[in-house]
Amino acid sequence: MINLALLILFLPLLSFALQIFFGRRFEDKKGEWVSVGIQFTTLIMSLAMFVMMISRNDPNFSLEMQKSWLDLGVFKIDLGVYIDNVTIIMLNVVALISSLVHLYSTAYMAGDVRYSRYFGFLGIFTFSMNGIVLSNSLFMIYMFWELVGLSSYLLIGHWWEKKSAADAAKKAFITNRVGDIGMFMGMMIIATVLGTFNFQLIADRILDGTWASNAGMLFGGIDPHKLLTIAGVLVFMGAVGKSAQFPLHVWLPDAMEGPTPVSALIHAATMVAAGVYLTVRIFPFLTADAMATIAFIGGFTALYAATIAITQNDIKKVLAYSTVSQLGYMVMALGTGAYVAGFFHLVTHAMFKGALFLASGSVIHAMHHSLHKLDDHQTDPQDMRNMGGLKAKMPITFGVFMVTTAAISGIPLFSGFLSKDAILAGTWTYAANVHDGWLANLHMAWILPVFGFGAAAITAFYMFRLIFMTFYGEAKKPDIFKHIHESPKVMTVPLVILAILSTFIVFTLPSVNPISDHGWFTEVVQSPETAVTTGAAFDLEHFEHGMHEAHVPAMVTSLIVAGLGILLSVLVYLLNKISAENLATKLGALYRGSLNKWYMDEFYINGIIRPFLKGCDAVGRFDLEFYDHYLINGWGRNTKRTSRGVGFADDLIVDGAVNFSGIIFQWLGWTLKFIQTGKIQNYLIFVLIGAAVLFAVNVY
Amino acid sequence: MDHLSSYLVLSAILFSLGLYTVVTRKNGVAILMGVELILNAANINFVAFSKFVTHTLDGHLISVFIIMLAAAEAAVALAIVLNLYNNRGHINVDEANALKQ
Amino acid sequence: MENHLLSIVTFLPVLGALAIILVPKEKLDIIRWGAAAITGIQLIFAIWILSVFDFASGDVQLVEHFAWIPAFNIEYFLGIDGLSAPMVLLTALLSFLAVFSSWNIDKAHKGYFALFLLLDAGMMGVFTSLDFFLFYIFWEVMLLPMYFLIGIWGGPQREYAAIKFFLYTLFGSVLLLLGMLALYFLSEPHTFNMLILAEQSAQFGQAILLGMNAGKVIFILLFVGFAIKVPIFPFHTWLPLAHVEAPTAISVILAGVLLKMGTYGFLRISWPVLKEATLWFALPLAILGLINIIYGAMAALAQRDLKKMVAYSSVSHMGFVLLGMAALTPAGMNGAVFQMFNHGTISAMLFMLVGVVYDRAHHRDIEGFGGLAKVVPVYAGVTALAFFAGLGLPGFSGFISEALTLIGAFPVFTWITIFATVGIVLNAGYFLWAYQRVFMGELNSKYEKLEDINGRELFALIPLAIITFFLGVYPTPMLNLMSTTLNQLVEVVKSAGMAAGL
Amino acid sequence: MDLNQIVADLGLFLPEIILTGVVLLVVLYDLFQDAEHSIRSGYLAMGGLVLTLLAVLMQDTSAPTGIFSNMLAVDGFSNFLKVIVSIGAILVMWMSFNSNELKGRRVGEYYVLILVLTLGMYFLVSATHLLSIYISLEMVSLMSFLLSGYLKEQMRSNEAAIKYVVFGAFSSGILLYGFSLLYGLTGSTSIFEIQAALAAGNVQPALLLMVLVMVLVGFGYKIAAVPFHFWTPDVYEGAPVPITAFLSVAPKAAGFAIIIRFFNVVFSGDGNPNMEAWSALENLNWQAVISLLAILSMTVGNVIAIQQSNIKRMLAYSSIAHAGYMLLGVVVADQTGIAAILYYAGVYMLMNLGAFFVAIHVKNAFDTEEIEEYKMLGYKAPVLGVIMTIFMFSLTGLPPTGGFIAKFYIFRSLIEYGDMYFWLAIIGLINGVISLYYYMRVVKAMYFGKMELPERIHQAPLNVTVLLVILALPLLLGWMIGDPLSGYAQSAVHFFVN
Repeated sequence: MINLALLILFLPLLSFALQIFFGRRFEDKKGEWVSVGIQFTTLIMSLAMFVMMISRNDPNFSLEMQKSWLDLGVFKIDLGVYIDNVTIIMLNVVALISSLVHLYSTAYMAGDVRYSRYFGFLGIFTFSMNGIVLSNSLFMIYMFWELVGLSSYLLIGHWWEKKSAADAAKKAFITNRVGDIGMFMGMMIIATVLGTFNFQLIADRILDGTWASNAGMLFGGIDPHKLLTIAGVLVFMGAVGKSAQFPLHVWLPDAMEGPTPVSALIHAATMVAAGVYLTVRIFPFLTADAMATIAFIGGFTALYAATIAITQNDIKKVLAYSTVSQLGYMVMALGTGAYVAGFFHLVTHAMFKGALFLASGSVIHAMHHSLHKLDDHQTDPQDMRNMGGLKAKMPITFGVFMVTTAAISGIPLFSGFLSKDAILAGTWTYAANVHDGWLANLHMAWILPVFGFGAAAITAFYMFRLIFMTFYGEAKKPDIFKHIHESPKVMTVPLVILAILSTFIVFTLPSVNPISDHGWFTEVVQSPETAVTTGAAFDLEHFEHGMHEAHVPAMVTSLIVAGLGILLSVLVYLLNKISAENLATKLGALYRGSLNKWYMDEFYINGIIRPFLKGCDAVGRFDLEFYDHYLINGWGRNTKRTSRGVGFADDLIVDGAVNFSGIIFQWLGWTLKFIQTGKIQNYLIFVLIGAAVLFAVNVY
Repeated sequence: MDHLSSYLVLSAILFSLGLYTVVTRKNGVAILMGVELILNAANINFVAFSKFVTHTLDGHLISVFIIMLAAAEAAVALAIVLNLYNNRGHINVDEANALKQ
Repeated sequence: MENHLLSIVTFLPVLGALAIILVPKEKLDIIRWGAAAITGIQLIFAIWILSVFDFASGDVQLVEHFAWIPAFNIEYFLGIDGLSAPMVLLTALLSFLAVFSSWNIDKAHKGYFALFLLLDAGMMGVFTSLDFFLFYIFWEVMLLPMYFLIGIWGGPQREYAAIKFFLYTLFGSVLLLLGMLALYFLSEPHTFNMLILAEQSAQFGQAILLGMNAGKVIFILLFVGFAIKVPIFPFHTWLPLAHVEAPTAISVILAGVLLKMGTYGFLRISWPVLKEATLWFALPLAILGLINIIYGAMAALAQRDLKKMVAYSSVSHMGFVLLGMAALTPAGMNGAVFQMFNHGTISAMLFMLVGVVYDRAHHRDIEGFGGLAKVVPVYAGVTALAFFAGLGLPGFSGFISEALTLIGAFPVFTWITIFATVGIVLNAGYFLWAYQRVFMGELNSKYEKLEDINGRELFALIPLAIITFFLGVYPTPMLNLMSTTLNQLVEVVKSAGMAAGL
Repeated sequence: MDLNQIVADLGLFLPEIILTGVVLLVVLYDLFQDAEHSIRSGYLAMGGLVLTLLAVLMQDTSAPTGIFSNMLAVDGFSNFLKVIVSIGAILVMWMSFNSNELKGRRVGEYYVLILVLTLGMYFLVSATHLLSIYISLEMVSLMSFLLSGYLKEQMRSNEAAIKYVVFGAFSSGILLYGFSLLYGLTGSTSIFEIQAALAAGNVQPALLLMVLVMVLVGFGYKIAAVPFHFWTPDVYEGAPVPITAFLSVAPKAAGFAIIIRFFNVVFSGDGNPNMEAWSALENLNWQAVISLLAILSMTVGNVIAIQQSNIKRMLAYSSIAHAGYMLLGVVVADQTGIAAILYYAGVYMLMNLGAFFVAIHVKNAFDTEEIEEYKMLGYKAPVLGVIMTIFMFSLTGLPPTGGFIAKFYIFRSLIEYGDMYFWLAIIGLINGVISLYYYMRVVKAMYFGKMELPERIHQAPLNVTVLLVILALPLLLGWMIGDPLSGYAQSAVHFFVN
């Protein structure tokens, strides 16, 4: 099984190497199918692992293999593979989406300038993503973490001729790095205290008291529990960056500058979920405070991003904010201790959001072709205000859109309903039962369900808004509409597959109850034992019991809020009973805030980046123009100025190199030159004075 | 006048006069005369010390040599001053400042 | 022959320089290929040295030791250990590759290559000598060719840059000399032998110099000497200028090898010989390391000149070395030396790449390009690789060494390390920003006909890229090479501190 | 003191006798030469000097002795300096053969003067008696006056001579006055007896200090230490270049010799400079005075040298700074310090004469003394350029040249005393850095700047090249191969003590 996992890990790297070194030569000769083939091979392998897992049906299954990578004697880092059921499911998700995106891209990207390279980059992405999934230690996960960052950079910037794309790529990388340094700090704390990066060992050593006894060596004897909170939150910072949680979410919407299949693969289904996956991995050693922080950030992000999604007109931007929002859900779930629910939502979201993006790609593809036919390079093919009525022309795409929108909105019979419901139940339970962590201490735990249900309502609203604007109503640009066609099979087949995978039954088998998430998934994935023995938020049994109790009220409430959202959407965008414009003017500031993403980008640019760059400029200038120039060379220049007046040795100083010797020497030299009058008798007097001074100095 | 101190005072006066002459006179020959004064001040010292302190002839001996060397020095110096006169038409040392920077 | 490997590897370039002087200046190819051959042979010898080097031993090996100027107990003492072995390899490697970056030197070739080889010998000597006096001689000898190489073959402000470099370093050198002499006279019997000096470390801490603890005074003297080479803020202002004005190959050597000599000096002399003072000054050094990291990165962000940006990035990267060294933990120490090696290879690549575009476009203004990836895809690819290596992406060696220094420094200088991690973000910032402005966006129509990187340039770059990548994936060989020695070093310094009650 | 003793002493006086003979021979020979061929007298003088040098080298100094009633000492120390000044004189004669300034003159007497000057220095380095010191000092001075004014019809040379005379006479007058006081204070004229008297005490420190300062005026002028240096730039500029070179090297070395001998004997605690544990006179801290002099000399010399644009003047001023470095060795005044000075003197002779020689040749070939106009010399005359570069590096004190080793020895002797002279060493070394600046200007002019490759490469005449190589090669290699000069200097720190 380890070997299988290693094959899954490294095959995409092979694809990358082949495409980078030989891809160009085979661009016209179906070279891309090598990559597609490799990807599907890994999918088959993953499925094999999946089948084994199902047949084993052991929630505690785990396998670990590690090799020494870096050994300094007293300090060492091992790299290794850790496989449990979560890993296997995640591998399947990655392999599946990646394969489908590969397939889809053969049509979507056809004729692109850097076609082979695109597939190469998909390869290195898949490799790095698998690396994250298989990592058994924080250090290794960090390495692959950065590598997915790299692939994300490369793919977002695929069309780097556009400044916006290049900007977005850079922004994504750097924003992620901000999160990463937090993660790195957390790692350093853990490594310092425990001497290991390995997930299992960390948990073990926290459990056996090593943490408590060693923690005092940092920050001058800090409380071990507090340090663990800090470490946990810091590592989670990495997830904040990668999973686009507030306040580091700003890169994800911009990342939509990349090709749409990339958005589906990286910025919806897999990479952005890596943050959630990381949180899953560190879940056992999160303290109550850390979890409260995580839950709060997740919940806030869920609601916050949803409010922005309402007003976006770019089809991909809506989906991007929706992704941020859904990731917030997952994070919030993990923070509330609803481990299974969080991971479950990750998987279901990967399916329906992948499908949504690919479907939107299908729409954009069609728009693009139509515009191409019209020779129109002005109109934005992604703007929903240019669409409308596409239902008739693109039935398959529309169908997929409907299914997946239902899933994301939490409508029964679809997968999203199950997972979202579980999360909401989790927040409900948390609010009701929590007795530690700062949210509880501040009596603010109730805010999490508010976030959750609020976001659920808004999600339903904007997703249907998207559907209505795109597929219903009149075609807003008839001449464009005329040339719209359904996308080719290689594109629609993946769509349909993913739509199917967005139904409830896929996850509940062998049970077929559409409103309960019991099934194979809950069989194989179970919440791990926490390593934090003191001050845990609540005990596990208690929590599961609470979940069970909260299940029904949460479900009902969520159905109601989703229904309200849909209803409003229908009224505004389908039936036009309420004018969107009127609503916008009435809401005024709120509307503008949402449209402008609550001015977060502006805040970053004007509040942080610009001042910082100015600071850098100041440093750069200080260094060369002030420090070096004045303090080190300046003496010389001053002398130059004075000496112009005096009118001597000008050429010498203009010569440039004097500026080191300093004004004192210059001045001294000048004075001494003055003494050297050429008159012998002056000299003699100076000698006498000199002798007298020598005498005087030594007498006293 | 048979105290050592009288000789020393005399020599000190001579020395000072010599210094003064050397420093103030512009005429090359006069400056050389100032030098002679300094040398003779030393001579007086040597002879006086010889007579009053050591009671040997060492000092006398030295002063004889000094007189001799002073003559040699004067010869050289005058030759050079003469040369200066040949070149410039005067022996004003003060104006010899072509080498000023 | 094995007994004299170090002498051979050190003095081979001197012979080469003499040989090149004898070649008639019209025979350009003989001169170039001769230089390449000599440095190539030197590289082979360096590899040979590593092949006979015993990785398991932390002691000095391949020793050549005999009296030289007996009156002052000056010895001809060469030897390498895990600290110097990587540097020997680095020097030989970069010297060899830099010859190929020197191909388009356009005047006085003979002088150039002769001086270049002398420089090579000087650098090699610094890393192989174990007698302080000998070390100092090589340290200074290397200055002279550098002065000419910058001053004659450099950019428009070359003369200023050369004299500034020279004065700066000479100023440091004289303090170094003072420190060296003070050590000599405090040792008993008087010696320049670094190993014996290290053994007598305790007595330097007790002696008094200038009314202060002699160890500390000497430490400061040596510090200034070494710090100027590193360069450590505030002694760094020669660096941007010298780098910018120097011809490509010399920038490569400057960044790749010369800067390492400063930190090497610390680890070779200050650390083992002045153990107590080292512990005493560890915190200020770490702070300076932090300043280097942040200040260098911020200055790099502000630059419009590509080469200046890379130069400041060196300031930033060397800050990590300093931080790791100051921490005196195995991870920090190994990370620091590994970073020295990695910065050598990576910054060499960066400077070579800057040289490539400068040769074609005749300017280095970051804003003056745009969209170059379209016309020079291979160059853009290699540059991307080098930039990502520079910003510390996992998979490249720089990541490991930076991570190690930070991890090593963290337990000791927690807050400093926390601030230092900000440097990681800033590094990404200036590299990516520069990359975007140069290679991405609309193609600047001026450069539609820009030639892509050629075979010779690639030949110099690819070995470096491979090494960077290889060590990024599998750092063990290099770490094995140095860890025994460095762990010992940490051990002795720490235990000396323990003994002194620090 | 009987005649037998005098005759016996004559054996140890052989080099001086030979030199005197050479002087007479050259004078006579020159009578029979016409102006055109007077250069032959020069060849003869040089030959004689080589002979004298051999005699000096063959002299056995293992047992230091005083000759002529201890008027003069024959010991390793004086022997070493005799070798230095002789070699200096020989080299300067060689330079003079190539000098354009002297072309077309009657030069027989020029060489004679150099010979007599050398003889004077022979005496000076071995003088151990107030009288012999004064006489030899005057001998050196008088010859220097004449030589610096040798270009009679040239205003500058003339002016140099007159200033030199006035300054010299003035200084030696003060010296003499100091001597007379010393004689009065101690009642004796032999430096050994003076020491004994001083060590016995009873001398007022202030008075002694005054004597010291007066003596320093006389000696300081000889070595051109600040503030007794004022004559230097004018004389160095006005004198013929070979003489400038000579004055900046040989009389300076001889001046140091007498300072060392005089101070180390007269003002020492036990009067024996050969002892390891040497100590200064208790109630007179003359080392502080010398330190001050050293600091002033180094700094002022460097600072003014920076301003110079004429290479001769630059070298002249820098020679003041070099005197400062050597004075640092006097401050230490122990065996290593003196050995360091001797070594420095030797190395300085090579490099300074070399630099002057290049300057002379450049003046001959390219008619310039301005540093700026050395432009592209490195390409126009590659050999000359490389050699000049070596000299400049050596003068700066950069490895791998002898100049570095010389400075190294000096500073080494300072730092040996730990705290005592550490600041002095720092000041000295910083001054070394400053000197880099002006020496490098020459190198910069020769190599840097816009390169226009010359059509024709200038080739210096063979004898010039040979001489330059003879000067440069030991600088570059000498110290690497066992450093014979260092051994010689150390063995030479061996004084005659009565």
